Amino acid sequence: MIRERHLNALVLGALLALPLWGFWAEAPFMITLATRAAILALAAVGLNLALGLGGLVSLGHAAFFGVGGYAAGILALHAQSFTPMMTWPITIQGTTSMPLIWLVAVVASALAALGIGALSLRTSGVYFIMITLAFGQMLYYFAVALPAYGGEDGVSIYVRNAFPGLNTLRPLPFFAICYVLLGLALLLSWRISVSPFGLALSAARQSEARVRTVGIEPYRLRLVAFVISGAITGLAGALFADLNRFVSPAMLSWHLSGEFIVLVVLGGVGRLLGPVVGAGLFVFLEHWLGGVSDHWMIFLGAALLLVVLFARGGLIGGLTAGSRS
Amino acid sequence: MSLSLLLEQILNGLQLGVMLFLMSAGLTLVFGVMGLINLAHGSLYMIGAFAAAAVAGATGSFLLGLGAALAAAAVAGVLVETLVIRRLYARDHLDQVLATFALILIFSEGTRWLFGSFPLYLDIPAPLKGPVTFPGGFAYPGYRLAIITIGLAVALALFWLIARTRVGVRIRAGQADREMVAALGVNIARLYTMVFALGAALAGLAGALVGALQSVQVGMGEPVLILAFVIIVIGGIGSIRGAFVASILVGLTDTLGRFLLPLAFGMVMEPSAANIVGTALASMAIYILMAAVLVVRPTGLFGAAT
Amino acid sequence: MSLLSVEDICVAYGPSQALFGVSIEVGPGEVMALMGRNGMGKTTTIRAICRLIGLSGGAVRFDGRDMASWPAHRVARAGVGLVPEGRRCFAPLTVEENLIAAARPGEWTLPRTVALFPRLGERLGQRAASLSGGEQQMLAIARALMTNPRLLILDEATEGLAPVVRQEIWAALRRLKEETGVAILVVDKSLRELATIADRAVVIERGSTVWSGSIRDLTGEVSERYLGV
Amino acid sequence: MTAPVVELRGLSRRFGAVEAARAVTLDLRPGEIHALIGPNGAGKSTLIGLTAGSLRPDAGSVLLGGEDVTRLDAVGRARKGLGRTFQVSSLAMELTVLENALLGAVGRSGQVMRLFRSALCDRDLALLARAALERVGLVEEADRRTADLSHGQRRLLEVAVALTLEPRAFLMDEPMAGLGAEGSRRLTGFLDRLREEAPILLVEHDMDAVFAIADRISVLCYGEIIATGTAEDIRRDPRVRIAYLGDDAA
Amino acid sequence: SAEGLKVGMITTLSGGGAGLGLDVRDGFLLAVKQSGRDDIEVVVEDDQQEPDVAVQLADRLIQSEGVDVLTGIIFSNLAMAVVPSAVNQDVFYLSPNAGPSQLAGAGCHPNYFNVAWQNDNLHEAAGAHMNEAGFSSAFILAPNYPAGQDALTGFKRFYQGELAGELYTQLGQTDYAAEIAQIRASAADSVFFFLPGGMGISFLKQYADSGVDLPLVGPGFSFDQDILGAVGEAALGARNTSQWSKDLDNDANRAFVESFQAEYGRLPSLYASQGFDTANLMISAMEKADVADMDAFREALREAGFASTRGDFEFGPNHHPIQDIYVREVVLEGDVLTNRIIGTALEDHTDAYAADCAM
Ligand SMILES: Nc1ncnc2c1ncn2[C@@H]1O[C@H](COP(=O)(O)OP(=O)(O)OP(=O)(O)O)[C@@H](O)[C@H]1O
Ligand SMILES: Nc1ncnc2c1ncn2[C@@H]1O[C@H](COP(=O)(O)OP(=O)(O)OP(=O)(O)O)[C@@H](O)[C@H]1O
Ligand SMILES: [Mg+2]
Ligand SMILES: [Mg+2]
Repeated sequence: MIRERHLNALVLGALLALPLWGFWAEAPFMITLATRAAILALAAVGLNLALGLGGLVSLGHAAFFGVGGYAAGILALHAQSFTPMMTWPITIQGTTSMPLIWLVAVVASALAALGIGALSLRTSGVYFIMITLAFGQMLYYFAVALPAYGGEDGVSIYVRNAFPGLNTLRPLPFFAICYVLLGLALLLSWRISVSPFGLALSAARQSEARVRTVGIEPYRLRLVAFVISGAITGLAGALFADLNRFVSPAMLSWHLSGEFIVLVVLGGVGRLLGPVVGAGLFVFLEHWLGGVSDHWMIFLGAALLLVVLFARGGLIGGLTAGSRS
Repeated sequence: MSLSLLLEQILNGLQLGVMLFLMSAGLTLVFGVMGLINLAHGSLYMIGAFAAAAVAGATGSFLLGLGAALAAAAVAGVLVETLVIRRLYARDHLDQVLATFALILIFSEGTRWLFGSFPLYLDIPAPLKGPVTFPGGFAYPGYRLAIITIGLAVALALFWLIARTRVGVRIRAGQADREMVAALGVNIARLYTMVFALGAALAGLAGALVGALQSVQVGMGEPVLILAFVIIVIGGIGSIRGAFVASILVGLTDTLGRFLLPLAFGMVMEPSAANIVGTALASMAIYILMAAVLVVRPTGLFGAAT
Repeated sequence: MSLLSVEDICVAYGPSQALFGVSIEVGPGEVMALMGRNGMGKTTTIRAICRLIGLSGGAVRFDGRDMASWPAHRVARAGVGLVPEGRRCFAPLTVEENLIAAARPGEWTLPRTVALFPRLGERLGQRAASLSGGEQQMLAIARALMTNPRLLILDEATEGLAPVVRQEIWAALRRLKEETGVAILVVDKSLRELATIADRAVVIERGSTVWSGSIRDLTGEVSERYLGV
Repeated sequence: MTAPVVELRGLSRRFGAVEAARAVTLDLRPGEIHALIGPNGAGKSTLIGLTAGSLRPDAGSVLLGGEDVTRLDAVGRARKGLGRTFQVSSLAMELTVLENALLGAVGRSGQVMRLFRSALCDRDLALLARAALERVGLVEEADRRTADLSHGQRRLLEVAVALTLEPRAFLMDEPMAGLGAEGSRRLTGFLDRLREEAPILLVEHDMDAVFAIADRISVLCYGEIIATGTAEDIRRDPRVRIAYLGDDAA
Repeated sequence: SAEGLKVGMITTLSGGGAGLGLDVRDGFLLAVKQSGRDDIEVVVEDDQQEPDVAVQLADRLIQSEGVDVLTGIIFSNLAMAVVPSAVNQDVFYLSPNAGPSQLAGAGCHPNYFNVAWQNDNLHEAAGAHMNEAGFSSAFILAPNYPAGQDALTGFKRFYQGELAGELYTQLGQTDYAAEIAQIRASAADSVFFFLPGGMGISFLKQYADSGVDLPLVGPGFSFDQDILGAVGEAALGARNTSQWSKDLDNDANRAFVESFQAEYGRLPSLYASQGFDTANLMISAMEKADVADMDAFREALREAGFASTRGDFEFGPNHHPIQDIYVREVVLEGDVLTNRIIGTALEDHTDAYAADCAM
């Protein structure tokens, strides 16, 4: 059995090695695939903060992913068509600068998480799952019916947004950006998990009354965690928009929310690198099985089923025989 | 808008509500009472519809189709429970979500593999075809009336089973503390398999009945699944009465939202735009309803406070 | 022949072993006290008897039959009634539903059980979750009686009960012993009260049986060494 | 006479038809152990809940150090210095024993919103937590998962978490329940000393312990205080004997 | 590659819309097979009806597989996600089904060819047919999403009568009792609806059972072979507009229908014919030019020198078809439901957006 720390290093190393190999072997699609895995992992790292640490099973995280994505899509659309986003009371122009877009995406999705979280966190357990689903669906249908930005058709960003000093149109630099952001998010989520805040959040998951009696308000803890979580997922959404050069309501669908949960559970709930392992495996299976058979989804289902039934604590749990940290 | 149209729409809303209850009845049992998150419930619904379509198509008898639907869904339920779900009762909800999500993939692709990618044909049985005219000239499709009747019967039977019988007491006790019920001598494993099978059979029944009104195709279970969850949560987990009231509420909200919101916006906007905005809002209506209910009552309308 | 015989059992929770050889014999109609300090393995022994946790060694026999491969419900149906540590009432169910959930026919019927605990009778329609701690404890005992066991196992069944009620319960157990001949395996912290009802006692220390014999022979030395009194 | 630390004035609370507290007035003075006894279902836990703020009274008020805290919830009152243990353990089962204790220290420090400092490496917090475990005799278990503790060990951890809060007053709901004879005796001795730090409102059915250490005893019956006095007074009170003590008074 | 041509087909092969993708694929592969050429390589991928999956696949096919031509997408929203960036990477995109208005107008591109129709076309034809058939009070409905909104706009562009009512339904809606009640209560003399896939099946079944018997008109999608099998006799007699029909009287079509049935054992659908035409267009261009010479190949495509199953076929200035659109009626042939042409709704019809195309 391997120690979780070694496994983590291995996983991060593999995620880095794959695209480098792709670059060397002139298989640019490998890089795209790794980028996709990194972005999905980033979204799931966000979810894992709420879900793993705080026990907040959100089935509406695609909403934040989508808000981030639409932030990127809308800003880029206006910048590329040279139309201002609004002219009154002040004129706001679009932009194609990634850092600026990220900022907007993070702020927008954090605000969305603040609003949704403030209401949803009044409930708990299965009710929480369902109310987050409800908010996600509301945003989904809102986007479908949003004629200004393509409705169901979505928004195309014809050219990937720019990052100072890098050619983002090439796959490798774009991957590097995503990889670094993923690393930063992992660092953040690790620091949070060992902080007093993380301890209290985790305790609140297990015994709410206990946390109250030591003078800590679980609602506030959870709201803060939910907002951070939503913001990270929103950032992933902005990157996803750039990866595909396209955003659409599909980014807000409950399917995707479910998929994020799958990524987290597959890797191991509450494990630092659970989301990365989950996303990596999922993208690999999707890519590889797709070539095996028309009915590849049966095999994907079977693979997922085997992991749940026989690897407790997800893949990381299975590989490290359940011993934490 | 005439009064009689409004009345008919209210009736449509009630009718949709009962139909929704019928569709969520199985899930009420499995999720509401046994406390198991079964995303594959929609697949059982689909299995029912496909079995009914296949058998009714081959034999020409809707009743045989209905029987096949019940049997196929129940068998699938027993398989799913004994092979997968049984290992997950003690785990938390997340593992259940993942496992049953995997089951959706398997069932959907499996069905497509067996039946192909095209929708199947399942028609309303001849005796129930066409509208029934009531005294006073009001006409309503006979098949829908039959569905309402069956839905009400299922509601009563479920309520009786869960609230009034010892089996119901045991099921609920098992949800509260499975190990303890076993330690007191109840064969909870077998009981749960049977309840799960019953839930699956109800899903299959709904699939077959509603399949005659809708498109029998792969993926037909998903919207039903979401709706059923919405309903159970609005009603309060564990409460059959809650699920029933919530079904009616959702049916009315949906129907009247679709009908009235475009009209309402039409008063302040140009009709085409009002239509678009009104319909968009109507599609959010039940989710807004659910969020509102949960914000005010975090455990649903009839749910026990925790 | 003894009704229950626990033969040198070993039990582990994952990697950590909790029992290293516990042996207990309970004859028909006998009252056996299981004693030991906190964390020594009393509850684990009981869980092993009821097949709520697997054995890694030894055997448990009931009526001479090896229960190793039985599921938990079969143990209960063979006549073992459990009052678990921490009550574990079915919280969302009413008191009455708690009582009838697993009831089996026999002399303990609803009226008779309620007569033993009148306070439950007043609260038949109330949800178990909202009962006071002591009321829940009564419910747990009553629930086990309703299964009409031949061997009643009580794990800290008087925890949190008012002294009068505790006395009532001990009195009830004494009557039970005298009138019905049901065997009892009991864990309780009050030596004084155990002594009035138990015939024999087993003391366990760090997962092993260290002493067993008639409760009258439980000398000051033994109880000081193993029980701290 | 010194001013009471905690004062309950006319607290009432009903659940449906059950009146769990009827205009209860009670105080807790510095340095004392005030025991609250009474039959099962008399309303003792309810009273603890009303005092700690996890239940809202229908009428009456709660004063802490002379200040009216009735409008604060459990969190606010804990911050003002009320430490509480539960009748049914409510620990974070997946955390280690030390982490549970740390939680109290974190709550006391008021620094929950610090996101970027490690809790385990914070010396002040860790010292506080370890000291509390030491005092209840659980240091050796510090790194075990709480779920792996036996019932009795968990009861002790409950007390330890309350200690790390360093409260102005303790509310303890049956801390001895589940402890063996030896454990109860040790805890009794410990509480005896603890009262120097902060007074204790003690709900307990273990009469040996109560009679040994309580300065005052109040008897609650059907939501009403039917007697208050010293151990001797209570032992002799015939109403208390019938309602609660039985032959234990002997 | 100097001699061969590599085609990437991204189409929907799983989920609810899989039937359409299968037909396009089978039609396309049939034409490739019949051409007898062994220098065409077709890579088929399943987009799961998810835009982001489709984009990924396009990236892979272009970057790793080095395809020359992309095709296959069924749904407009996926096409909008894939096409703009694909054609900018110097690949041809031949659309066998989706024809969103943006790509016909301002967003047109020299490398993009639509071999099916512009999205509005069949609805426009339905509007024209309603005038001709003498309906003057139509009730119209479609789902509330861009294609649905385009459908009603397209219909109204040609329809000259009054509207008895106009409704948008929800995407994926399965119960239409409320809409049917509104139709019943209105003073309509006919109903035009656009409800693709399962929505249409549900609507038709419920409409037939409701006792409302106003004549139904819809675009061909709502009455095509895949739908009719599931709807049954409820569809009998309904009229629909389509640029193709099984009974179109020309050699290419007769051969196509026969060979498709022989090859796959089922009747071809509209989508199959579109897939078949797309492949034949591509093959006809290959005969005139090498795909490595993009300008020459584009010119060859623009000539559309192939025998279309629809008879005459040519491209307008925006690379969208100029074609006849027929009116069909659902009939029973033996015990199989199918369509029969009863007239022509629009002749040499082009789309409304060509003027916006700056090509
Ligand atoms: N679920 C568990 N996982 C791991 N270890 C456990 C578990 N439950 C109990 N233990 C350990 O097993 C040992 C025996 O525990 P057990 O509960 O049997 O003790 P006990 O004698 O009943 O104590 P108490 O009087 O406190 O109830 C203890 O050291 C305890 O820490
Ligand atoms: N949430 C509630 N809903 C209804 N009744 C309740 C609720 N909580 C408590 N009660 C009732 O109020 C009464 C007082 O309960 P409480 O828990 O305060 O008793 P207690 O004195 O602590 O008893 P014990 O010594 O047995 O723990 C009991 O009869 C109980 O059934
Ligand atoms: Mg124990
Ligand atoms: Mg109490």
